[in-house]
Formats: sequence, C-alpha cells, structure tokens
Amino acid sequence: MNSLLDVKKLKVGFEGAKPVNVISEVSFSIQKGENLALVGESGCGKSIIAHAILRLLAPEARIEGSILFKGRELLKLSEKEMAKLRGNELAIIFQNASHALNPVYSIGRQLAEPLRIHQKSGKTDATKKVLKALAQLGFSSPEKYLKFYPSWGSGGMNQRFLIASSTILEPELLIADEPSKGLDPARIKEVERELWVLGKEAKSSLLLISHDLGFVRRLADKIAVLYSGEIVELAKTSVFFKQPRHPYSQGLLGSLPENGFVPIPGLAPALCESPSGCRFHPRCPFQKEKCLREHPELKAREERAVRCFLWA
Amino acid sequence: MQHNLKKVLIGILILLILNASLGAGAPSSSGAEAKAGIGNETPKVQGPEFQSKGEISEGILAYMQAVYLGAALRPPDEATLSKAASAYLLQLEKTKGSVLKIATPNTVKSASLFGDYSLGIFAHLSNPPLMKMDANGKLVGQLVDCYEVSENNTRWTFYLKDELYWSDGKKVSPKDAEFTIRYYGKKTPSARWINDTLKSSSFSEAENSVTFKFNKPYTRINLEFATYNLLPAHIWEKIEEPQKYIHEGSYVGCGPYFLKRIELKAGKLVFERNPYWRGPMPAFECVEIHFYSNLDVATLALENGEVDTYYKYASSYPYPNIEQLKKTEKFDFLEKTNVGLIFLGFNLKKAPLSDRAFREALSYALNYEELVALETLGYGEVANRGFVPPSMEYYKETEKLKYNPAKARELMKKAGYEDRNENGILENKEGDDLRLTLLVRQDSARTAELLSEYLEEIGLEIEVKNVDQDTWFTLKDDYKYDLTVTRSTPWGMLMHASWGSGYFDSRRSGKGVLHTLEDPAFLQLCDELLATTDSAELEKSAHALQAYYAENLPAIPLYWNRVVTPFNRDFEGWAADPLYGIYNLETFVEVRKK
Amino acid sequence: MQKESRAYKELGVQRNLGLPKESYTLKESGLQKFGKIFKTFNRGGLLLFFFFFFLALFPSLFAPYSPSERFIPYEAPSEAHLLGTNDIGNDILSELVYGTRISLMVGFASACISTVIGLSIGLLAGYFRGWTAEVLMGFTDVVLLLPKLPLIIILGAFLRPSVWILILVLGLLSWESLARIVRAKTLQLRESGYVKSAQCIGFSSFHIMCTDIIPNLVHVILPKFMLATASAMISEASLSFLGLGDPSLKSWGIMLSFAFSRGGFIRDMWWWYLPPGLCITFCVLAVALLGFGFEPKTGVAKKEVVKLQ
Amino acid sequence: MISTAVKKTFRYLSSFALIVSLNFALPRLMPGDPVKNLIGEDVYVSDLVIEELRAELGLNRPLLEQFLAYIQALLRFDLGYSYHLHSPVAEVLQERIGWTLLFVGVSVGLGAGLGVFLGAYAGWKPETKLSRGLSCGFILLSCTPPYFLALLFLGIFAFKLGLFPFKGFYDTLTLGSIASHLFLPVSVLALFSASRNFLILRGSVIQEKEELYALYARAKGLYEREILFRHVVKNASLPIITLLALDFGFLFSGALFIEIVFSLNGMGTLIYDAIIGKDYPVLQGAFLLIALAVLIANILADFLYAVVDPRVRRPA
Repeated sequence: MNSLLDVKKLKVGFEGAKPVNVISEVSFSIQKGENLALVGESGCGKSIIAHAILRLLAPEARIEGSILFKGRELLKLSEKEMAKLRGNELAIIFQNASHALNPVYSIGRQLAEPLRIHQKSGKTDATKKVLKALAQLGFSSPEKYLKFYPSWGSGGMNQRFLIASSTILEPELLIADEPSKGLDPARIKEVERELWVLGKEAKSSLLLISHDLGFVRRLADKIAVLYSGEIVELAKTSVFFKQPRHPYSQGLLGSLPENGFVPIPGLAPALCESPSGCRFHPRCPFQKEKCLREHPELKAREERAVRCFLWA
Repeated sequence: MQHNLKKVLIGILILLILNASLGAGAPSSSGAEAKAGIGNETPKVQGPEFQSKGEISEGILAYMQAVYLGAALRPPDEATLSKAASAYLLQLEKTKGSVLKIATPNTVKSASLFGDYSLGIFAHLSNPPLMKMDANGKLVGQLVDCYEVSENNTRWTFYLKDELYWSDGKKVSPKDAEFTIRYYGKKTPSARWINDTLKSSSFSEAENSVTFKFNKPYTRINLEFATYNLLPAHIWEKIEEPQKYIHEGSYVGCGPYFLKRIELKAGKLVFERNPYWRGPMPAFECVEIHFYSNLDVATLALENGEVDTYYKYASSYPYPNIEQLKKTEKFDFLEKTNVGLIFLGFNLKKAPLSDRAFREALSYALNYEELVALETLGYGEVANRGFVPPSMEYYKETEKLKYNPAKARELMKKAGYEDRNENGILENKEGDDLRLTLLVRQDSARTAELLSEYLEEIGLEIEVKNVDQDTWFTLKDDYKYDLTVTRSTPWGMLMHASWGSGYFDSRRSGKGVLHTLEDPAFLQLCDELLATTDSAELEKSAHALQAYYAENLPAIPLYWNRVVTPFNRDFEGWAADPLYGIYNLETFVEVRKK
Repeated sequence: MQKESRAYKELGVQRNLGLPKESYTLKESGLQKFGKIFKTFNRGGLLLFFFFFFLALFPSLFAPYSPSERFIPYEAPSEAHLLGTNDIGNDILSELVYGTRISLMVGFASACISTVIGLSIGLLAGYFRGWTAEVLMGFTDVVLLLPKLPLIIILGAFLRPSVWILILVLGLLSWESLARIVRAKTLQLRESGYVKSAQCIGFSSFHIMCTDIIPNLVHVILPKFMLATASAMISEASLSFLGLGDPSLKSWGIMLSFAFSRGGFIRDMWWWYLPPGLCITFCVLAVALLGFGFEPKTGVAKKEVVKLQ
Repeated sequence: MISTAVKKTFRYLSSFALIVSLNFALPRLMPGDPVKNLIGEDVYVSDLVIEELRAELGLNRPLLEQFLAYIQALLRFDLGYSYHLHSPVAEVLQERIGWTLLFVGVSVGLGAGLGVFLGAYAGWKPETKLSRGLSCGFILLSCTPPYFLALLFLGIFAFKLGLFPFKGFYDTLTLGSIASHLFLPVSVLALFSASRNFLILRGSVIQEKEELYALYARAKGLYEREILFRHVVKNASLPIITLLALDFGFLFSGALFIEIVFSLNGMGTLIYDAIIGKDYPVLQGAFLLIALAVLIANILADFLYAVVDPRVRRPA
C-alpha cells in the first residue's frame, strides 16, 4: 500500500542546556488524496510535527524514526535535495500570514518565486500562472494585486495570498498550520471552500493542523488527536464524531459550543515536563490507579486506535 | 639618434640667426663689446664641455661679420667653432627629458603669482628678484651687476646685467625693472610703502640702468629688492588686478628656467629650461616642485627616490627624520647655521619680567645642553646672550648662556624673590606667589613641557597655555602672557633695523612681532642702524645692538639650530644662502648628476 | 530598524493565554526583558573592560616609572624600558598606563553625554507627536548639518582648554544620529500592543517610557554607545593631529599625535605609535563585545520549544 | 500624508535657514583676524594699509550690514570672493567638490557594498570562525583614527612595496594615473565606511533571519544563500540607508585626514586651510555646500526608504 506520507515512530527532542524531548513515537500515514487532521490543544506539539516533516526545525533538533514521502526517506535527504521538494511536492501554509509574507517584496514577485525556482519559468509565463492562481482564489481583478504589498492588505487577504503562494505548484501534500486561526466565521468558510476546491482539482492531500473541531469535521477524512506529544486517538471523521472513545477526545467534543461548552479541567502540561503513566491522567475523569503507573499503548481495533486502558 | 641630431642642428641654426638679428638690432653696447673681444685673440671657446650659448653665438657672430661684412677681423677657425657647436648640441641632446625633482611641504594653494605666498617664493627661479644674499649673508646683485646709493640714501641706481632675455625671446630692459617696482607698489598691500615713498623713477636703455628717487632716506632698499620678482612689462601691463589673476599656463621669465605649468591637482610646479638663457646652461631640462601636505610623506618620497631633494622655506629638514635618511647611505647633507631661531620671549611690560635682574636669574635656570640635545638632536649649539646667530653679517661674539640652577636661585634671592612662606613657590616683592603663564603654539608644546620643568625646579609656578595660531596672535598683541616660546624667520631677523630688532621694537606691529621693548636706548640704536648704509657704521651699531641684547636679555635664545638640507648623493653643485636656502639661481645652474 | 516583535516571542505569547497577538501580557513587560538581557554577558568583553578600568584606577601598580620622568630619548625597547622612550625621553609604557584614566574618561564621559541627550530627545520626539516632535527634530537636523570642526575650535578658543571642555565638546557634537534612530524606534514601539495597553491601564507616559520603551531600546542604544565611545576617542586623537588638541592632557590620543608629529612613524618606532592606537582599539573592542553580548543568542533549547509548540 | 510632507519640508527649510545664518556667524566667532592672516607672518604693514584692506574686503562694515549683504548675495547665488585663493568661491568649490565627490562617492559606494555583503554573511552565520574574525577585524577598523590607518597604508603599500604613488589626484590626466593615485585613499575611506555598515548590518541580519518570512522562504524551497540574498538582505539593509545619510557629514571630515596624508587638495583641505587662514567666504560657501549635501542626502534617504519599505507609504 503506497501511502503518500508514512510517519513511523517519530521522536523529536532538542539539545541545549537541558535536553528535552517533545514528540515521542508518533506514527500515522496519509493515502493519496486523503485528508488527515491533527487536532489538540495549544502546546501539544502539532506544529513541531509539521515542521519536522518539512525538516524546518532548528539545527539543535534531534529527530528519530522515519518519514517516508512517496517511498523516499525524508530524514536522510540532504538540505539541497529537501529544498527541491519543499514548495514543489510538499508545501506548508504558515499560520500568521502577515508575517510569513516578505514585507518589502510585492505579492506578484513572491507568488512567482516558487515557479521561478522550481520550474525556472520565464517572467511573463510565471505572471500568467500567478494571475490564474489569484483568480482561482476569488480575487476579482488580480492584475491590481501584482504590485500590491502585504502591509497594505488585511490579515484575510494575506491569508489568501499565502495559500496561493503555497499551492501554485499544486503540491501533492499540503500542510496547513492553523489556517482558521484568528479569522471571523465568514472568512473561515472561504478558507474551507478554497482548501476543499484545491483538494478536488489538484488532487492534493491535506495535513490539517487545527484546534477548531468544527472546521476539521468538514474537511478531514481522518482525525488524529494529539495530547502532550503523543497520539491518543486516531479514527475516521464520521466514526470519531459519532462516538469519541478516548476521555480527552470526549472532553474536546464536550467543549464545543453546540455540545454545552464544557471546558476540560486543568491546563495542558508543558512539553518538557510530561506527567508519568498516562499523560492525561491528571485531567482524566476516569482516572484509575493503573493510569498513574503504566503508560498505555495505542491499540488499533474497529477502524480506530485509542491509547487508554479503558479501550482494552 | 642621427635623425634627432639633424633636427636639432637646424633648430639651433635658426635660433642663432634669430639671436644674431636681435643682437645686431640692439644698440651699440653689445656690438662694442664684441668688437673689443674679437680683435686680438680667438673668442673664448674653451673650458668645460658646457658652452654657454652666449659664447658660441658671439663666436659665430664674429665669423659671420668677418666672412660676409668683410670686417677686418681674424675669423675664428672653423674647427674650434664646429667642435663647440657640436659639443653644445650633444649636451642639449643628452639632457633631454632630464628632470630635477624637489619635495616641499610649502603647498601652493592657488595659481596666482601675486596672491599665493609659496608660489611667490618658487617663482624666484623663473622671475628672479634684482638682488640676492650670498652664502655668508651679504646682499649682492643677482640680475644686477652693481648699484649706487647717493644724496644721503634717497637715490638708488641699479645697473642690470646685459645678456638677460625673457623666455619669449625679448631682451630684458630696465623699463621692466622700473615697471615691476611701481607695479608691486601699487598692487600688493605688503609693498604699499613703495607707493607712498617713491618720488620718481627713471631708466636708461643706454646704461641698462634704473634709478629710484625716494622722498626720505632708505638704507634697506637692497634688502627689499631681494624679494620682488622681476616681471616682463609687456605682459603684466595688461593685467589690471594681479591679485585676482589666475593663470595655470606658462609665465614669461628671464631666469635659467621659466614656469611652464602649475598643476594643483597633481600637486606640482613644472619649470622648463629658458631657451634664451645666455648664462651657463643648467644640467636639467625640467625642474619639478612637488608639494606634500604631510612631512612624513615627503620624507618617505625622498627615501625611496621619488624626489631628489627636499626644500622648506626658512626651516630645516625635520631632525628626527635625518637619522633615517642617513641609514639609506644615498644622501649627503648641506648644513648651514640658521639665521632664524627659537627663543623665549618676555612680556617686558608686566612685572616680574620687566625686572632685568629677574630675567638674568631666569637665564641660569634653563638647561641649554638638554634643549639642544632634545630639540635639535645635536644639529644645533648653545646660544650666546647676544641673541644674533653667527650666520648673520657683522656677528659679534658675546658670552655663552650657562645652566646653573643654584646660581639662578641665588640671583632670584638677591633680586628680592624668595620663598618666604616655604610653600615651594617664590613670592614677588609684594609677597604673593609667582604664577607665570607660558603661552605656546601647538608646534612648541614639547619645548613648553621642558621649560616649565626647569622653571618649576627653581621655584616658579608655570601654567602652560596651549593655543592655536590666531589665539596666540591676539593674546600676544594684548600682552596677556608672561613668557612665550616663539620662532623668528631669516626674513624676520633682517626686518626693520635687522639683527632681530624687528621683533622687539615697540613701534612696530605684525603677526610674528612681540613689540615689547620701549627702552629709548634700544630705539635710538635702531634708528641709527636705519639711517646708514655705510658698512663700517653698520658694523659699529650692529655690535652695539648685540651688546645691548647680551646686557638686557629682552629674550633668551633657546638654541641656534642648523638648517639641514638633504640631497641625493649622485648630485653635486648645491649652493645655499641664508635667506632662501638651496632655492637660488646658483644651485639650479650648477647642480649636475655625477 | 530592529523588528518590533520576534517570531518566537509573539508565537509564545499567543500560545500561552490564547489571547490575540495585540494583548498586553505582564510576563513579557519591558523591565523583565531588560533584566534577562543583562545576564547574557560576553565574557571576553567583560574581562577586557575591567582590565582597563583597573588600570585606570591604580596606574602606579603597573607603570615602572612616573610619566614625567625623563631618560635617553628615542630608545628602542629594552628591559629597563619595555616599550622604549619617546622624543623627550619619557618611558612610553608608563605614559601609556597613566594615559588610560584620561582616555577612558574622555571616551566614556562624552559617550554618556551624547547618549543621554540623544536618548532623551529621540524618546520625547518619538513619543509625543505633534509640535514638540517637530521642534526637537528640527533642532537635531540643525546640529546634524552643523560642521563639527569650527565648532570645536570656537568652543576650545572661548573656554579655558581643559579635559572637561573637550568632553563637553565631543559629547555635544555626536548625539544627533542616536536621536534620529531612537525616535524612529520609539515611533515603532509606541504602536506595539503592550504600550497601548499600558496607556489604557492608565500608566503615566513617563512610567511607560521608562519601563517599556527604554528597555526595548537597549538593542539600539548599546551599539550606538559603543560607536560614540569609539568616535570620541578617535576625534580626540584626530584633533591633536590637526594641532587643536590640548597636549597637557597626556591621553592616548595625544601620545599618538606626538608619535606622528615627532618622527615616530618615519623612524619606524612602531613601539611608540602602535601601543596607543591598539589601546584605543581594545578599549572600544571591550565595549563592542559587551554590546554583542546583548544580542539574542541563537539555538537556545528553551527558545525553540516556545517557538514551535 | 500631505501634512507630514509639508511638515517635513518646513522643518528642513527652517533648519537650512538657521544653518545659513550660523554659517555666517561661526567663522566670525573664531578668534583671529582674516586681514592679518592675509598679510602673512614676517611682513610689516602700517595700520593705514590694514584699514584699507579691511575696507576692501568689506569687513569694516557693521555685522548686521555684512549679514544682509551676505544674504542678498546668496539669493543671487553669488558666494563671494575667496581672500586667499583669489578667485570666486563658486569656482573654487566647483573644482574641488568634483574631485572630492569622485573620491568620497566611490569610497562610500564600495564601503556600502563591502559592508552589506560581508555584514550579511557575518549575520547569517555568526558562529563560524570567518564571521567572528570579520567582526573583530571591522571593529578594530572602526576604532582606528583615520590618519593612523592612512599613514600605515601609505607606509606599507606606497613606500615599502612601492606599488602606488604618494600624492595628488593624478600625475598626468589619464584614467590609469587617476586610478593608481586614488587607489589607496579610496581603499582607506571605503574600509572605514564598510566597518560602520558591517556592524549595523550584522546586527540587523541576526534579527531579520529570525523572522517568519525567512522560514517561509525556506519552506518555499529556497536554499541557504538564496534565502539570505533574495529575502533577508533587503530587509536588513534598511538601516544602512539612514546610516549613509547621517554619515555624509562624517565622511567629509573623515576625508580631511586622508586628504592631508595623501596630499589631495579636495574639500577637506580647502576647509582646513580656510579655517586656519580665516577665509570667511570660503568657509561660508563650503559649509553651505556640505549642509546642502547632508540635507539632500537625508531627503534622499527618506525618499529611498519609502520606496524600499512599502510599510512606510500608503498603497499607490
């Protein structure tokens, strides 16, 4: 089964005065054309996984395990080979669009850059493609925006520019890091539609990173819930929303406005001091004496995998 | 080589014919002289391989007259004539393109002969003044054979030399000399005294002489005329405002060289050999004066041979750099005792410096040997009380200055300056401590350090005040100081009644002048000197003046330094005079590559 | 212009409290930031700085002779005189050691004066927009356009020449570039979230300036302070080269200018003109290394974690 | 937007007017009398002649009258007559400013280029030995007095190695001669302005490379150097624009020492001689020119800054 992306036992740690490991043994895979969502509270390491896949972490990061993209082991590639992949077959949309775009260069130039680097295309032909991408993203008269600068537009416009820039080469795998962050509901709808259209037309699969469950429900085929650096539940979207098994997933769904807005007690642990045994035990209503000592495994059963002793 | 020789031969013949026609045109004088010379023996065509053009042209002239005009002359035989002519041509050929390069820190700032101070001095080579000072300080004629003074020093007559030609071929006439002096008088502020005192002036082509009549007696005219450059009347008449006349091209001159180009951007003056110069032929076709605004850079240029020698008006080659030059063994040094000197001036109008005894005691406090050793690195000697250095005319030997701190304290005590309150500082007669201000300019900061150390040793508190040039002039003129270290230039020493009197006479004013001495005896001596040109009388008054200095010590000369001029070893024939050092006509005519 | 907020700080802020980026967070206020920066010193710079400071306080410990004692002039280095003697025979090493105090004083005092003036004018002009800013910046432009050399001569000529006059002159003439940069930076900081929030909470503008804006200006002020010290020392040396300095000062600058005017360069006495030049350079290097100490250290583990949670 | 432009021009105009009057006052505040300077040190001249000269130069009139005459002349673009150089000041300045701008301009250009390039590299990889060496080297450079470096360069390259001539803008007016004559002075001044740019740019690159757009550039597939030069450098070099404008005044005075050591008669030596000789018209003209140059440099910097950094200007 040639999955598009296959992450096995990914471990990420950071050197420094006090070495700390952040992601412990995360594994998941994405098939061609399938959308996976990584969901979790702030500080559970979602972004680190995304950056680890694209090898954008700082030099001090220690990454173990394997990440296979179309069969190629990304961790073994040199920076130069990695650079050929990034933006071309593998792209990411950063969360804060206004800062991700270079303030001193025009939108036209920034959008055309991936074309010029990867496909060495000429100026006129690159501009034509840029105009097509902008039109696709719903800009009425795209020529106006060629000479436009990020500081002149609103956060929402910049978001769409960023999406256009990352998907202009129609990458096979697109990682979207909190695309709905800080936007009003109308805008979230637009972003959702744009990502959906991209999925259909470019047949590119999507790794969606978000903490907004409603947004994820409409877009993702499969959902992985992340807590304190490890996956606690992995299931199909429909199955997951109908019947979440892991206490943390239930808590998450419970905190949705339509489900009564019940918050999960306590705060997510900082990544460098994760509690012993099951990491969720301090906040778990079904906490048992065993949970304090042993660390549950992720057991797969009935199209779902849960890391909890209740799920025997 | 052959081709050049032929071309030059034709050129020289045309020149000679031109000369000959001019020579014939001129009134009888040169003709008569030629006749007398030819009559009995062959023309003087001998001596070193250099023939001055004058001798050759006379020889050819006589030959032409004998052959074509049938004059009853014995024509010089062809052999000697052709040998002389070919020797002359060879000489011309050999020195083509040879350049004598001189480095100087006196930078020319604007291409105006009248306006720029340094350019005025360097132009002496192309437009020499009438008079000059010879090696031992005596005023002699340069473009003038001799001069007469009569009617109690109001009428001066100068007899110009005959074979002087402007570089544009015209003959130098006394009209030029008269025009020059009147022109300077009218146009330059510093020569305004001429305009006010010149009653009448006349010239006579026959005797090739010019006469000036003044409305009051002047005894220093021969000295004054050693600074005004002789100008061609037929060119400068047309120039209304000489001060504002900027001209970088060539200037017409009657010296051995004429000023060809002033290139301020390249930082050099270019002089070229004056084709019509009849005196002994200079060895170099061009003389280049290169300006360096930094002394060290000039010495570096000298050391690695970019320039042949170094010249700075009125001062020596920097002593610390001499040792470095000696190491290269490529240089010889010309040493002459400097007419100017560095001296400790006193504010004679303010106590305690007005008290002679105090000055006497102070003279014993200074360590003269150490000053000579540190300031001149041995190129100098301890001065005499008579202030005037031996390099000046009518120098009188006076008592040497001595360093004896014990005697200094003793004399101070005798003069009434004691340390009554034992605070280490002497008090004056009224009982308050002696705090003296020593006013100095930047370049004598080190000397001030030494002096204040010596004076503090004998109990005087010295406050050194370092100021820039202009502040020094203003404070000096307002007498806001007790002691000051300053320098006198050769020209300054000759000013007024000469022998340095210009610096002290309270009736005079000027930038470098202290004007502190009002003693009637001194003023009377000065007037005596100014009233006579008779050498015996001059000597008597000069000696009296030097005795006065030794007796009253209006200022203490710190040392007599020697003007050291380095020059490249493969040159010879340098001549120096106290006023302008090596920059005189004799040098440029005599100097040769070995 | 240093960017107003760095990626890690703003990511971190957002993550912890889930509030939008514009919110005010006590944890990241200016004052604590200042404390955090001061800890990260650069050891080399500190060592060098204290060496010179110590040298200035107790010169007699290091100097073999008194600076005014005189021996044989123009001597090459020997055991008696480690750095040889100068043109009037003073021992160069002792002169160098005794020169430390004055040079440091001239350098740092004038740098402090110019920094204080530049900072206050820049801060006021940046914080209070409107007429005060125009007048202050107009005044800065005038000082910027003023030719420095004649001003130095005039001040030197009118006031009695002493080291304090020189410090005042050098200090008064080099603050305008800092003022312009501080103003530009304050304009930026004024717009940032935590300053606006501080204003909403009702802190006095003076309090806001001291606790929030000044600590964030540290990155601008310190390199400028270093440049000001360097240029003060250099100007003092260059002034004496032009013959405008005060030779009785006996500072490194004066030593350097005497070395060049009294034949040190020509006689290849590198032991006369190199040491004062190097002392000026190392003294300023010390301040520079201190300045670099404040730069954000890359690759610190904790920072990475905050960045990418 | 319009109001800030008006306010800015008003501010520049008022400071320029103040500068013009200060240019008049400054030279006259300096001790010393220009007329005495004109006559020279050794010459004795009666007071009558001095008064005559003073009248000729117009210095005997009351100060206010002189000031009004100066302003009227200025309006007619007549900068007056130099006492020492005996030609109209405008001509003197025109001739000298040409060479100085050539010499200072080339050095500033080189310095900026060198400073930006090396500063960018040192900021991009601060830990490597090379960038540490560069940083210390450039700090050393920025702390050495200009004439010290100029004399060292001259001593080594012109004297010991004999590679370059010692003085003057040229020997013969050919390009080769000018180049060889100006090589050393330009390299000294270029190193100076490079050292100032290097330090500022190094700090700026260290901050800019932390920005998110740099990470995004990497995520777009740009490789090491490309990220630095296609994205970070333009952002980091913004402070250089204002620094160059601020430094314009310094470069003129910095060039003075280099002009003295290499005997180039450019603006620096002109001003220095005028100060020593109290040549008022030249001082007034030269300071006016420098003030104008610095003013234009600052206006240009503000304009260039707006062009380069769109955040400062509103959408076209």
